[in-house]
Amino acid sequence: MAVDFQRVKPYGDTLGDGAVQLSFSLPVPCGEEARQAARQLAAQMGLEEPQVYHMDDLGEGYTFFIVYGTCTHTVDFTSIRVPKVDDGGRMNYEAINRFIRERIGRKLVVIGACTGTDAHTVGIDAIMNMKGYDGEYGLERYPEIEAYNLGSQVPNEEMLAEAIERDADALLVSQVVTQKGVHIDNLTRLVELTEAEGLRNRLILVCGGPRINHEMALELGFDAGFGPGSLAPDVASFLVRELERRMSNDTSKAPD
Amino acid sequence: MAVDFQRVKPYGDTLGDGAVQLSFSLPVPCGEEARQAARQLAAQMGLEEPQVYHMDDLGEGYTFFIVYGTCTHTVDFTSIRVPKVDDGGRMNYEAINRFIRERIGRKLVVIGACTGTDAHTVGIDAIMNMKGYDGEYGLERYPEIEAYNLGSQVPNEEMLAEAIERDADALLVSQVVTQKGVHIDNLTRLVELTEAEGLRNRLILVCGGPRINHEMALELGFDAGFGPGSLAPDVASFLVRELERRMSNDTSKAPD
Amino acid sequence: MREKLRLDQGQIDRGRKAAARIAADVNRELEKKTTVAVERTVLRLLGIDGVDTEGVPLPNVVVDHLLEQGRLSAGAASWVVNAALHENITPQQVAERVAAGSLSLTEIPQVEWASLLREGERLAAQGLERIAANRREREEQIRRLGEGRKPYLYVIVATGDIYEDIIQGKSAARQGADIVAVIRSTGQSLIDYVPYGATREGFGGTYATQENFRLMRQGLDEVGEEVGRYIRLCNYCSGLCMPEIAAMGAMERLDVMLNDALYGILFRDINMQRTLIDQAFSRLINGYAGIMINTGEDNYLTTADAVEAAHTVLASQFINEQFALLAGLPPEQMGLGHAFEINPELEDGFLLELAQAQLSRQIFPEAPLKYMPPTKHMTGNIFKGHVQDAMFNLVSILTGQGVQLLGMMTEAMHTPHIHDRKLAIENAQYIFNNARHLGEEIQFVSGGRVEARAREVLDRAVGMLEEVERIGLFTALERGMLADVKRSPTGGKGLSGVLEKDENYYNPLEAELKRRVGLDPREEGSVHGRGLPTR
Amino acid sequence: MREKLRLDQGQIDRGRKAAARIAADVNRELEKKTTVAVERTVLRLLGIDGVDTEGVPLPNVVVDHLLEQGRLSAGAASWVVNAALHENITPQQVAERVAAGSLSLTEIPQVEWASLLREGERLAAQGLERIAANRREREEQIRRLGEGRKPYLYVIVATGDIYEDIIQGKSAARQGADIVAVIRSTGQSLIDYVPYGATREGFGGTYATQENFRLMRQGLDEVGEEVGRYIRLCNYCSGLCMPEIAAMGAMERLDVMLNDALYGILFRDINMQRTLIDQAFSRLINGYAGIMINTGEDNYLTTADAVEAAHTVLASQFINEQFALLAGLPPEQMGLGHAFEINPELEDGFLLELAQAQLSRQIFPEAPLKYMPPTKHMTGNIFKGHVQDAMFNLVSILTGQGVQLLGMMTEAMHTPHIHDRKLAIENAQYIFNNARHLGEEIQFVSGGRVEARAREVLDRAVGMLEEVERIGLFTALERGMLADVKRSPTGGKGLSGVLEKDENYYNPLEAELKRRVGLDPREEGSVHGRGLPTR
Ligand code: B12
Ligand code: B12
Ligand SMILES: Cc1ncc(COP(=O)(O)O)c(C=O)c1O
Ligand SMILES: Cc1ncc(COP(=O)(O)O)c(C=O)c1O
Repeated sequence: MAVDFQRVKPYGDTLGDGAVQLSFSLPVPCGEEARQAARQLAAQMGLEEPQVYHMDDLGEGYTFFIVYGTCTHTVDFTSIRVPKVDDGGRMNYEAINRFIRERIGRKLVVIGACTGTDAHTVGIDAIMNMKGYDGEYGLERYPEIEAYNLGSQVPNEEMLAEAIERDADALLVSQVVTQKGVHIDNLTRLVELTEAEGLRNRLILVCGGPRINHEMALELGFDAGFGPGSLAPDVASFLVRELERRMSNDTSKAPD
Repeated sequence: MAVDFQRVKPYGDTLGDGAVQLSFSLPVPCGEEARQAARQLAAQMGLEEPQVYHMDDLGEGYTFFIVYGTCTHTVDFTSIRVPKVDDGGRMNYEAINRFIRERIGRKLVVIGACTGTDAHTVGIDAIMNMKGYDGEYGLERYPEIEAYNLGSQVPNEEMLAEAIERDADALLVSQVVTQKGVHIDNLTRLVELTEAEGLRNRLILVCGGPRINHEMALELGFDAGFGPGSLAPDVASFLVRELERRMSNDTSKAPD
Repeated sequence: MREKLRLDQGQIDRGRKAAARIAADVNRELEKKTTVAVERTVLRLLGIDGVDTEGVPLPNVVVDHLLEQGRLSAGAASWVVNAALHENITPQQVAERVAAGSLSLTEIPQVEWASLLREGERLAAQGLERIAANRREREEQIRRLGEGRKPYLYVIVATGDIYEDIIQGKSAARQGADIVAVIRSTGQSLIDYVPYGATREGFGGTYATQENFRLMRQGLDEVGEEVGRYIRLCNYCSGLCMPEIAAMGAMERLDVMLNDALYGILFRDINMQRTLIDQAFSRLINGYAGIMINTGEDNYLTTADAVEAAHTVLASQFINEQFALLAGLPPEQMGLGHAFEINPELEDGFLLELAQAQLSRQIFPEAPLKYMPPTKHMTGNIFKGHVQDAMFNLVSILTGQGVQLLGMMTEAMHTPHIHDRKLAIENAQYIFNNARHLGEEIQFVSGGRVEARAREVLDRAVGMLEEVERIGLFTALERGMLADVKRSPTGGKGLSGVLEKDENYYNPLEAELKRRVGLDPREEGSVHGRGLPTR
Repeated sequence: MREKLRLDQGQIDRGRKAAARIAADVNRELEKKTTVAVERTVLRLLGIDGVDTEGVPLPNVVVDHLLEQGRLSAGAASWVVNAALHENITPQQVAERVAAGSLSLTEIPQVEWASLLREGERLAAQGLERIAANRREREEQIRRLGEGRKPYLYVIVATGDIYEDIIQGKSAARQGADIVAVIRSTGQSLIDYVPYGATREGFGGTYATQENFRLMRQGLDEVGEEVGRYIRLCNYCSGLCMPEIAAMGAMERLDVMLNDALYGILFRDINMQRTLIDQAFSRLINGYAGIMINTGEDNYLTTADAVEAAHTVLASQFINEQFALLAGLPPEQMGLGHAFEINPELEDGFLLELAQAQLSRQIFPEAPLKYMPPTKHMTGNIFKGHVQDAMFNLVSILTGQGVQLLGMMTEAMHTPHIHDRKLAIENAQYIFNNARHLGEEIQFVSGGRVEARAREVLDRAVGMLEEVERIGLFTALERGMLADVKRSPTGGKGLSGVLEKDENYYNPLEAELKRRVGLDPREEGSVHGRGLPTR
């Protein structure tokens, strides 16, 4: 019963059984034809012997299904590589402050906000607020960081204006509402704005939220992305390392 | 927002959004790579933007996932035809008994059992027992039906012997345990046995159970299959019509 | 049977008295002011609707026009009624001409004051008659069709597209929902006008517009007939347009409105004067329209911890009660809010939830309490979430709540999908039915954990209320005593929309509404006594 | 605090007394008989194991050999010990030679009776020493590692393949399970031998074999060390091989065994004499081994309605209690069963479930009651099912059950998948923790629905027991008084395996076990008095 990691399949109670549970609704009236439609859909998804274990009339010509089936697809687990935030090893509160004193030589200026129409501040507060979250102080508490939390529903333009005014090193953007991709639009616009202002290289752009991950952040043109469970030291470790890296690139350019 | 019934897709809150929920486990250790594996699997199933909303370590190198995604497959609902038991219109208790008196002219002999190692008698009892189920009398109550319920864990051979002994018209087989396809094997063997005994044409073979449906019963060589929620009149309506049909075929053959 | 917890009635009376003083003090202070939203509401009730060529709602056009000329403080009605009389046209036509630039309200000669008063009264009565008719229609439908039992099953729809919302709402009604709330698009609460027409492009919700109200009302009436149960419609009477939405809801026969005295201040950073003036007028309308309000105490627990901040919920309920009474809204329409938000990992957390729910029940015996589900501690684990929602449902049936805002297993991911609602309704129906009379069968051990917790929460709430009473609500808000957020009387959004009334300020709607709900405007000084509901 | 329901102690005493008489009468009647399974068990405890070239277990080979010759009624031990002494070989070697056909037990000259007794006693003591050592080892591990709190979280594994079962069982332990039960393959209960060796091909469960027991025990010991909690192992001591499985379980340190006095008769159509004799011997072993038994009252409710048949559950608990006492099994090892099987659509069904659970709790205060989850009314709707399971968990923590057989949301579809168990454990952990002391905080209203229901069930159970006492258990079974199924004393499977004992019947294990558990065989006549546990 050794697992073949090149051909990994879902598991219920027997290796390779492919057991998968599905639920969804279809815009078709409840009945045997609806059940068959659900089975066909599951079959197209690559499930063998799809069983509709539950079917319920939602009214208005809609039907809900709970389906189990046997997945035929496999995944090559050995080839998976996940991009991770390069924080050069997560440091703690003291180490980060020491790093800034010793390797940056001045205070870091960080501006955070929940942008657009988003008013979910709990996430950005968790990273920034003095009192912190889950046992970790927020950035406002760090003696070597000047942290400004602009709060909720901050327009991208205002955030950028604030960044210019305070000569910020980094912007921390929180996006929680993701319906109809509103966070993608909003984050993309911030990158475009910074580029238009010629500030993209001067600013470290970081985003976070329950549906954000690092890979996606990179794709959107950010320098890093943080998902659920992130804490201030994760973010700060990345920031200081990234800033040091950029500073050393600058000095190497200086002689030219 | 008219539904295109030739291209039906799952529905969450916007027509065509394809919203589907999945859950499954993979035999890989919990972590970001596992999350990625789950996403890849969902992608292979035709889900766009698969989101792993929950991931849990099951220990022993196994991980559980709850995933949502956007299904890209569609089903042509207009082309679905589901085979249904041809009971010529379901009759009620009185009508069935009258039908037998008037069109069959003798009592029907029916033998039921839960076969193989299966001991789940509640289903077959629901169809056969005097007191009935869900407000419908069972076959034992029908004056024009001689019904014998052999109970649980009856070997196929024993059931067949009983059928010969009583010159039965129909066998009603219940199969509830389906693990490792044990019901398929068991039902198939009964058909083979009746064929070997040259009795296939003399007997109406009916099966039932929570995982049985008519289509599958036909595939296995039965005359009908009944799933969850079936009641005695459903079965009896089918039996008497089928018997009448066979009788008239016989008489039409008689002249030769 | 209701008095499952032995509480100190003296403490309850103290809390109520403190809240009554807090509310009365605020009202006295703000009585002299009006807001652009109130004025726009008056115009809507006088019959003004529609948008100009740029899409700006006519009530805004007219009010902005008066504001520009510094003449709004006399009350928009005085100018519009004057113009209507003078030109012999309807208020709607007045607004259209203002929009077209063909009429300047302040330049029209003033008609006789007495005839202006008479016309204002007539127009107000006409506007209010539509609302009264809706109220009668609601009562008639409920008599004819019947309604769900309490706790009402309350679900939200939030597709962003009113036409999808209608499908989802009707489907929900068929599944068993008693109240359907259309959630607003993110950000609407901070725009200083109400969008116009049917809309299909909201985020996390659908714009509240009068046409959307009408469409949804129509859909729910249809399905109500079919399922043989009156289906209530709910929206958000909150934000910078609070009283306008009240008026629109009253005109389209909404049945329930989210409406909180402090929510906008604390959670949307709307200026406190603006919110408090707007809430008073909006509640006057809601009260008259027979609309149940739902207050937003649950919001305290989305940022603060539900165990530590439990008393703030109770304190806010007391305050909301008193502001409602001052606005003439009766206890039977007070859907005071609270929420099941204690961390599910807490040992005996369920006991604390029970204590809180029972406490609210006993302190506000006539209010149809609105109980909010777990949200903060819902995760991507939909299975566990479904069980959290079941426990929430159990507390509700055990303690006799009025309105059950159903929890959704997908709370941590998206606004509800069509089947999420089905499963949530099924969950509540199962628990409510299966444990229907459990509340009558159990008593809490005297001196036990549940009782001790209830007393503790009550004591802390009373302490807080008395402190706020001492320093006044404005100062309390400045010091961050509520929800840990500090707000200044002159900060926040919408302050520019607050105006001192002229001494000849004219608002025929307010006067007529107060008369009709039995709030004699001249008696308002004596609220302290009346603040305490007779029991 | 436990006495949440006021019950009539007189009625409880009457029920217990009737059950004591029922059990004693049966025992007196069956004392003179033995069964092939008992004899095979004796051989196993004397050290005989393994299979012949055809795969037939050696205990079966030897017993069949004696049966053929009509000499089993003297007790298998007398022949085997005689042969061992005479040939100077071990019982195992005796069996091997019988299997090879090189030894015919009845043809060997008889050794002196006194030395046979001595050798029998020695071998019995040796066999029992292994069991005693296991019991000490269990106690030692629990002392060292600790164990879960009650209600224990009990889950099943049932893959059909012992190696998959081990993975699933270890995973379950890591998730939080306290007891792992390996479900047997369908049909095993009706085969008259115990399969041999590790098996990988069961349906709906995995064959119970001694090697499978050993492998699983090893797996759970490993994971128990890692998670720092002793993990109990459970199997089925039921069916035609009931006492053999008890012996095998005792030898492999199982901790819990499904074991019911009447289950085989009613639900597997096993001959009543056969089952009742087998159960007595199996309980003697379980009692001595420190194994908790779990009775099968839940089965009454899989065919009958849980509301109507509630009293049959209680009646059976009383009977199981008395048969257990007669076999020397102490109350702390009596996992008397009951189940949460009321139709979830029933209004106030939850109140009835509560009444029943609390009733069992108060009547059997020392028993670690085993509470079974909803099964019959579980459907393909896994979400609703998960909530039904939550309500079941709530009743358990409210009423202080001992062993919680966790409900699975997939009950209506398959034996549990690896994550079904995880979700079930999570469900129970949440409810147990979140409502931990709720039971201490509530009292049932006197004269209310819950109390009335409990009294009704008790009265009906007592009525039924007194009726059975009057006519005798055999006649009651013949008349279908239990579970609505009629069984005749000479019908059913396995009757041919029941034998009258010779007057010189010899069973050194029974004698030694009785001595060790403090049941003096000669005193057995006086059970009526002892049937009532001292409280
Ligand atoms: C609390 C809450 C609210 C509160 C917010 C209060 C406040 N001051 O924040 C209130 C009640 C106001 C609210 C309102 C609404 N909400 Co809301 N809300 C929630 C809720 C219950 C919890 C969110 C939360 O606080 N999580 C806890 C924090 C700590 O987690 P987090 O945000 O993920 O943050 C962590 C990481 O993601 C990361 N992180 C987050 N941001 C950042 C930023 C950076 C730079 C970094 C490095 C890291 C980082 O670090 C944090 C700590 O680990 C969720 C449901 C849920 N259970 O998740 C819905 C939810 C987010 N809300 C939702 C919606 C739709 C709304 C509304 C739009 C509904 C409406 N139309 O009225 C409104 C409008 C608000 C608005 N304009 O945005 C939806 C979003 C759906 C979607 N995916 O688009 C959810 C999922 C609920 C639902 N099922 O509908 N909400
Ligand atoms: C009750 C029950 C039992 C009882 C059975 C008592 C009895 N006398 O029947 C007991 C406790 C004995 C039992 C034991 C076992 N059970 Co069982 N049991 C169930 C349970 C809870 C309900 C089944 C039931 O009674 N349904 C009600 C009836 C009315 O429905 P029905 O059978 O579908 O019948 C209807 C239709 O299907 C149709 N129908 C059925 N048969 C026929 C026949 C004909 C001819 C026609 C026309 C129609 C028809 O009409 C009926 C009325 O509408 C299910 C779980 C569940 N909730 O479904 C598990 C379940 C069926 N059991 C299961 C298992 C594995 C077992 C065991 C094998 C476990 C074990 N290893 O010990 C044992 C062994 C039993 C054996 N040898 O077969 C599994 C089967 C898994 C699978 N798919 O293979 C289930 C699904 C539970 C689970 N999740 O593990 N079980
Ligand atoms: C009283 C009240 N109003 C309004 C809202 C809705 O939020 P928004 O202000 O974004 O419309 C809520 C949300 O819970 C609320 O409680
Ligand atoms: C006491 C008892 N024994 C055994 C079983 C298992 O059934 P089987 O007899 O098929 O092994 C059960 C099932 O619930 C039971 O309760």
